[in-house]
Amino acid sequence: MRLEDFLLMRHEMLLTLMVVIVLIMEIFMDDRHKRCIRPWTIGLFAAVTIIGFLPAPTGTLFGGMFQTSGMHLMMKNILNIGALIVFIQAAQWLKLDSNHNKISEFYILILSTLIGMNFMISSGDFLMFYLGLELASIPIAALAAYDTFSNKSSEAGIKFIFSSALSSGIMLYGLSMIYGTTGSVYFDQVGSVYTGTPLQVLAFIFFFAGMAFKISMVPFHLWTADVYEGAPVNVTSYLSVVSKGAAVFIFSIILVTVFRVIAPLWQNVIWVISVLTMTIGNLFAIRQNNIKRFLAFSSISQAGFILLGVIGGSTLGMASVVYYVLVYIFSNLGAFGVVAAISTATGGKENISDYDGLYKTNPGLSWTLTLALFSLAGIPPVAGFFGKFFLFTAVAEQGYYALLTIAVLNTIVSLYYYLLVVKAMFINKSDHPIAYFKSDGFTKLGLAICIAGLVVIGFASPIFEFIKSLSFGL
Amino acid sequence: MEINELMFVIIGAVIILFSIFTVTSRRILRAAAFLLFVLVATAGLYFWLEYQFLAAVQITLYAGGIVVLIIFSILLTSNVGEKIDKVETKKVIFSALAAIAGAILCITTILQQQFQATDALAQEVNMKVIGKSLLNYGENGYALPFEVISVLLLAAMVAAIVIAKKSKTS
Amino acid sequence: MLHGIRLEYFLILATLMFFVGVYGFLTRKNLITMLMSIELILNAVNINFVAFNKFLFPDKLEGHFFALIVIAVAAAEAAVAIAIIINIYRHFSNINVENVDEMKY
Amino acid sequence: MGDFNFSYCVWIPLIPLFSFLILGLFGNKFKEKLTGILGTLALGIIFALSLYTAYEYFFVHGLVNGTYQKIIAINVTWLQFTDKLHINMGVLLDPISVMMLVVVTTVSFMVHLYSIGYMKGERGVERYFAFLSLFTFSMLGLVIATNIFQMYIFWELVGVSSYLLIGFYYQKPSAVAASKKAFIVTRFADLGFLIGILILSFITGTFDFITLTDPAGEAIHRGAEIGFMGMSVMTWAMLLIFMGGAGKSAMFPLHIWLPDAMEGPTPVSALIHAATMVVAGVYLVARLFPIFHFSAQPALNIIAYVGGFTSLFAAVIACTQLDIKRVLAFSTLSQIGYMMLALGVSGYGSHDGLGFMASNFHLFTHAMFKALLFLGAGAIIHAVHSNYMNEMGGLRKHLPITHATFLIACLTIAGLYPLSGFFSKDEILAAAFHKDKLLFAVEYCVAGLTAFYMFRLYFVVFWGKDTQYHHKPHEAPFTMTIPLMFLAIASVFAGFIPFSELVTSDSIPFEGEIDWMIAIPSIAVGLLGILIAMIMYRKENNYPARMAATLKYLYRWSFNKFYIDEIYLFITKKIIFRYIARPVAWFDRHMVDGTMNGIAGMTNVISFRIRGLQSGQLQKYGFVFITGALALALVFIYLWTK
Amino acid sequence: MDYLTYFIIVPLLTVFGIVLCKNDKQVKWTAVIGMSIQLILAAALVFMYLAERKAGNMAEFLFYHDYMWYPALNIRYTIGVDGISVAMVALTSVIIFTGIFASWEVTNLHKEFFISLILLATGVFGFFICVDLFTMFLFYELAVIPMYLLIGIWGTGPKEYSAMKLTLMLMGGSALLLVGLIGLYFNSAPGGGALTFNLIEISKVQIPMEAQRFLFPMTFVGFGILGALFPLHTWSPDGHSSAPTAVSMLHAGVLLKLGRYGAFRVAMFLMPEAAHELGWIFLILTTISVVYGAFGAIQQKDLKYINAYSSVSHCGLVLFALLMMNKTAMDGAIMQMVSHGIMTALFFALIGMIYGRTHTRIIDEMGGLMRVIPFLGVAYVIAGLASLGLPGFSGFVAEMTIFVGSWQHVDTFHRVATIIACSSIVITAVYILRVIGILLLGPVRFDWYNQLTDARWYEKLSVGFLIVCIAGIGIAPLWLSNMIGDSLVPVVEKLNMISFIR
Repeated sequence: MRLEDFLLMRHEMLLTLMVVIVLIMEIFMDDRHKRCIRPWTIGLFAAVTIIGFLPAPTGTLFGGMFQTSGMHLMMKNILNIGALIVFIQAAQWLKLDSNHNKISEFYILILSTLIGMNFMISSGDFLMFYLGLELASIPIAALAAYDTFSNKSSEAGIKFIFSSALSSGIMLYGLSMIYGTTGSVYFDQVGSVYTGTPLQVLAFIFFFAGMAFKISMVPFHLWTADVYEGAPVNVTSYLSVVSKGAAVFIFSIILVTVFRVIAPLWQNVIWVISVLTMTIGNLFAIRQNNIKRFLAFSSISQAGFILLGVIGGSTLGMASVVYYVLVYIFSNLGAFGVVAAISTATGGKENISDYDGLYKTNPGLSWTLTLALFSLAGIPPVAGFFGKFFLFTAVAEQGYYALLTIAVLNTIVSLYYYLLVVKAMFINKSDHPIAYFKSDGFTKLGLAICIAGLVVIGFASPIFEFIKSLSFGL
Repeated sequence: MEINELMFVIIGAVIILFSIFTVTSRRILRAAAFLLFVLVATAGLYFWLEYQFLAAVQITLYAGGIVVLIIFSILLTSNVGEKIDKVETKKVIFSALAAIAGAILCITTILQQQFQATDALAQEVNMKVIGKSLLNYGENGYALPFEVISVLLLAAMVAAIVIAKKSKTS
Repeated sequence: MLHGIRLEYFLILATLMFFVGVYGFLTRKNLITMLMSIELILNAVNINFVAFNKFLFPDKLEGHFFALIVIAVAAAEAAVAIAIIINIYRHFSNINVENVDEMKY
Repeated sequence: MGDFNFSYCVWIPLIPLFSFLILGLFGNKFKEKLTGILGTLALGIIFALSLYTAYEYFFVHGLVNGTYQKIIAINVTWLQFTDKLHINMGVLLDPISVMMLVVVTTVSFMVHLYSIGYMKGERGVERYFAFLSLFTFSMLGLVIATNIFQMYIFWELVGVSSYLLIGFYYQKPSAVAASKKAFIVTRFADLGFLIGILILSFITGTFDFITLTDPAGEAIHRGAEIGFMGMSVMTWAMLLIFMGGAGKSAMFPLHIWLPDAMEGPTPVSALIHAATMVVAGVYLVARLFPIFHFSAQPALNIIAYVGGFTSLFAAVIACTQLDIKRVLAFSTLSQIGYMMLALGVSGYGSHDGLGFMASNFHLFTHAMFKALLFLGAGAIIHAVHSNYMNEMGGLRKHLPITHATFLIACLTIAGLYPLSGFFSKDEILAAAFHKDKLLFAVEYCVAGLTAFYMFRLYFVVFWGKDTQYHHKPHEAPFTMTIPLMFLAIASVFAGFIPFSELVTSDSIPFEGEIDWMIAIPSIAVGLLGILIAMIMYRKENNYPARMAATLKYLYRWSFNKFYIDEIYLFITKKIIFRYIARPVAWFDRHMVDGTMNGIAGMTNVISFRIRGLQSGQLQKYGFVFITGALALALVFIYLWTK
Repeated sequence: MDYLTYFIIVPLLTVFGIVLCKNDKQVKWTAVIGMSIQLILAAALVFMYLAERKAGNMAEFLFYHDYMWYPALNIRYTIGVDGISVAMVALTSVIIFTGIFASWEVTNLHKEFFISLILLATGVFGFFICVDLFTMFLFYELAVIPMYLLIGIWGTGPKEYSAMKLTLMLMGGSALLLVGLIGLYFNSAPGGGALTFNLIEISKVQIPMEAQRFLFPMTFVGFGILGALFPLHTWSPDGHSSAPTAVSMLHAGVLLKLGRYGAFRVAMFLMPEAAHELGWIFLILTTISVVYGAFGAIQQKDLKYINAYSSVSHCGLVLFALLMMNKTAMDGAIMQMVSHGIMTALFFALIGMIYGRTHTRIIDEMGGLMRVIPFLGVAYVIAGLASLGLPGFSGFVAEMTIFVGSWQHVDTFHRVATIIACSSIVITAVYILRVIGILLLGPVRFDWYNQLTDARWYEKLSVGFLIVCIAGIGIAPLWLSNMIGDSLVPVVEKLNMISFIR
């Protein structure tokens, strides 16, 4: 193993380096200057993100434990972008007095989960996968409980860590059976001997349940709403896009590489789960008043839509999944960015009814949120439309027209509740609308990036083309 | 019945019994103690399988580390003598049903499986092999997980501290 | 050395332990006891890994190391969980899981 | 047709159209007098043009080889449906259309002239003249139509101008209701017309009148063999087309709009509801007569009976009405019934086609004397400010010219020799006599009744009691009396026009003659009617009351127009509105929309019901998690196996 | 830059201009200028199109341009127009142009109003010029969404409910449509080869019958909802009645047509076999629509409801005629689209103006308006007469073409349907005259009506322009009929080829 080989692990190395840098800053800076950590970290991380896009060699390391390809790099870059936006959006929140002594911890925790996700995506065996997965989950529990003054926040933390532990327990049980029936934990070796005996199916289902937990598929989704609601907004946004995105990536990779043989089985499983996820997510979202909880259920139903791309397992499907996650990052972060800005500015107003008449006082934020929600609903000309369209194309490609029909009908329900928020902002009248406030530069920058992304990604076909060219499939 | 088999039966029985005690005992400290027994018995099982290193880790980390942590936190958060409230019957029944059904499902499925053992020679497991494996970055080397888990532990540490530390302002 | 003890016995043992853990997770009211149940679950999985490794694939040490890692992760997880439990205790003055339901529906 | 170019005829309808546009768009900027003069001037021009055309056609260029040619003066494609079917806009000149041109322009010109005086001081005179011009345009377009679709187009336009004119006093609710009724009833009839056109055009593959009505052509014979419910398809088509004609011509049972239409200004009634538009139905049947004759004989019989019944029915009602315009309206119905009957009993070619000729003849004479009657009635109303006979009496002293012309008209309609009505009616009776004795008998009765009710009117209004008026009635201005006199002259002398040498079913002239065997009794019957009327109404007495008492039920039914209006009202208000429209509206709100709202509501309910799933209890989440995973495993290991 | 793209660029630039505007006046005039340019472009397009055709260019689509967009899925930005789309584009530009004037008096949030309105128009224009199903769909959805805000913010009455209902039902339609379009895409190359969204390409292949049986209802109903197909029309009365004037105009005038156009262009053109096989179901539904809408209108009291139901009826006639599947009927259908578009826009404009004066739309609460606001009164009568199919106005031409065309079917089923549909002309007369009678005629209802002012210049402009259009088509229909008819030839040929085989 030569030194250059470490270039393959560029993302992970850089992130680790950043963790170290932030740790050093934390240790050696005196309290009064700690707020400077924010711009520095954001700047550094922006640099890391940009470096991530530079061309890089691909290959495997550590005897196949670590593998990287153009697609892996793309996924990691997408996650980096998401995390970068989260960082930018969180800057204002971190400035609050209640967070003044835990600024760098926020960055360290997020960066370490990001490392975990990167390793998870790049993993070539179940051991690394498991390790990455845990690295990506455990700190998030702490992040969810970050707001130590809030009951809800600690409740979110405990719910997350326990659900996560249970799910990883079940998944491990499945993994052990996979190991026992195939004699290996390496993806390629497992894939080559996997036949689909009952025990292997059981193992797969248990593994699936673990992943389903991360992606919050019904019926493994119940933690989602509570955690999203309780956690600080910026953590929720991170959780809902980056964490979920990473899980989706590795999930689709494993499905088409390891479980290639039992594709008909998992396609059926996903069929059922996807329908459940979309429908239940939507049904719950209709009734929510807390906007974070609302977005949580919306993200559950979005997960159902993402599964539409996974189910085909085709090149197109995988490309559309990756593309959709990219779009989803911008849409969801746009929405959460506005929620975060308002929550931070008003000291925690997070109910949809608080948004009544928002357009009169804060038109900019209202438009941003509207665009983001339209993107989630799949309305042109924002990127979400393209994302959904490709997902639907992918599912139709495999001939799942019934599923497609259910999915499109679900989009109507989802449109309904997205419009409820739009209605609150534009149409409802309120005696005490949220007063006009000025956001700081970071928040504006974060939202601007999201809007730009939403508008550009859909029309700029090269993005999708590039992803498609990297894509993999059954 | 050979002594080995007897050992297995005993260890197995201990594990199952004390597991059940762990999850049913109404005194929380006792439950912790029962858990300790289970973990130690598991270590015994590893010894029995001649994985001494693992057994040692099990005892030090699990029994020594986690259980101690748990006991500390029990002491922090509960009255030692306090009994936990009884669980509603409905919950017990449903949970038990789920667990039993799950166990039956898994066991029947396991028993259907024809496990294929490898023909390759068994590898001796000693400290040297383990050490080499941990530092090996080729196939069947575990250098990478070894490194990553350090990040994990660091992160967990930071996480635990950030949550548990008393805020200066409060 | 394995004599009459078959792999299946280990697996059944682990499965039983696993579901005992699950049962505990579902019924125990105290958060810490729930955590213990999770440890049981993880332990059961470890037994699986180790037994497979020993019985079926003794030429490599994948199961062995997997178990090792799981133990480490379990420790980390327990640490964070306990930190949060303590935090919960600060807020709710008890650690009964049934009280932790401020957010629902 | 010679080398004469008739294409200037296109200006005959176009001039009134321009007049309409000018008056309609800018009329409110003109002085009131100017608008009337402008409208009348336009009509004067086309009146002259029409007369010129009639002269050129009938006496110079029309007759070639003993047959009147059908001349297409101009023809442009207006709308293409299929390769074969296209609507053209054009001018067709043949005997009946030229005759109609003369009728329409004459009456219209007179009415315009008359209106200058009649409408003086009314609000919206410019609108009035605009509408009159519009009507004239439409009617002329209808008359000169080269194809059935063009006819239909102008048919509709005529209907709408009638609507506008009836509703001229739009602030009067009764006028609004009447106009609406007129439009809807005729529209309903036009539905039949339209479907008839569809069938006809589909069978024959053409709209063109010349192709359609050529007895030697193949179009006319197509569809005769295809049967539908006992009659040939062609018969059905023609019946439906006749339905349109019946609507416009107010044949029973579609007549109910005409009496109400008297709500419009009186000159309008004279123009539209007496002389021109209402005979459009007759004209339509006459226009398609060869088809009726050769391919749809049953339809022709029906026409005859409808016409006969209507004439009797209307005459009976006319005997009891009090509103003078309504009397005239029912009289119109009765006379048009005559014309229809004549067509119905007519054969084809020379003497067989006597009915055809008679019908057109009567159309012509009727236009003159009925217009005269209406205008006279207008003059009376103008003087008295009332429509009701019982508020009038002894007017002969106050309105000498009106009285004289009115008397002439009455005598004409009663069919006394040598007035024009005699000639045309006599031909009709003769035609009926040869074809159907029953109808002949009916027409004799009608002739008597006609004389009776007309003279009832005459005597009550001009003789009768000496009524005291608020304002002393005085004779109308000369713009009104000139038309009266002109039309009176026309009524007197029109009978001497040798119609059989001009307008015939096969366009070949023949020698007409008067069958005195039929004519003399008819004059006698007429005289009898006059006599009875004179006895009863010349002086105030109690005969009418006794008469009414004797014919108790007949009188009451007749007075109430046989309750036809009430039946219609019942059908529309009770059945269509209550049992169709309202349920439809209800169904739409509650069933169709209810389903949509129900789906939405259902979603919300389900959403509410399943909220328990998200209980906030960590262990319940765990339970769902475990059972979910187990259920999936169970299903996909053991239940789903493929 | 090709000519057709200007139809998208001009509105977008207008929107951009409006964003930069400082006050209401600037906003309005920017909108006017933008839409005037659009109108001129459309007029020029008509002439250019006719000139091209005259010059013998017989290509199915003229001004055809094709740009690759997403090579991976063979999604293209393909634009082109035939006579039908030219007619639709012209219609749209007329209505949006007059719509701007009709909304001269919008009271709050001018900027947003005009932005949404013009965005809506952009969607419609885009839809009509696109040949690629994907971009078509994109524009279609783009046209639907601003509607929510337009009705929700500037509407009247139960606007939130109506807006939501309308949006959801229309998006429901577009959801089904999406399934249909994607299905078409995957069946666009049954013999192998590149899949495509291009209409023309797809029309050249025969889509397998099993696929058609599924996809035809999907696309047809999908578009049908937007076209207010019974029983999925209920968004329309509520939506129209709540919408602000210009939106009602645009919606009834253009968006309904969008659905019909799509049903024709996509569903029937691409899947003729299924159209033949399943047409009867929809024929029954549309026949019901025609009569049902008319009957529904009789009982309504709200002017906009009357007009909405009347739209259901008239637009039902469009689909009805399309399903007759012969050239004449289809020709009539397209003309009916144009005609009804202008007519109903006129209606809604007038209703808006009357409402602006009397502050009620319930006919029973008004009366005698002809006397006090004669211009609007006369215009309303003209609109009414046009609507009931008076010759000289466009409605007559269209309806007659439809009826003549429909009658060309020999079998009893089609004939009976035609007769039933014909009967709507009577019912239409009933409700139109009823409204005119109650609303305009009769004595002046209230004294304060005498203070009402008649139409202002912008209202006159808007109304007058529409009336000229209606009358123009009504008096000289041949050029329009020919323009449409030529473009129908390939469609009809495709449809008839099938029936010949059968």
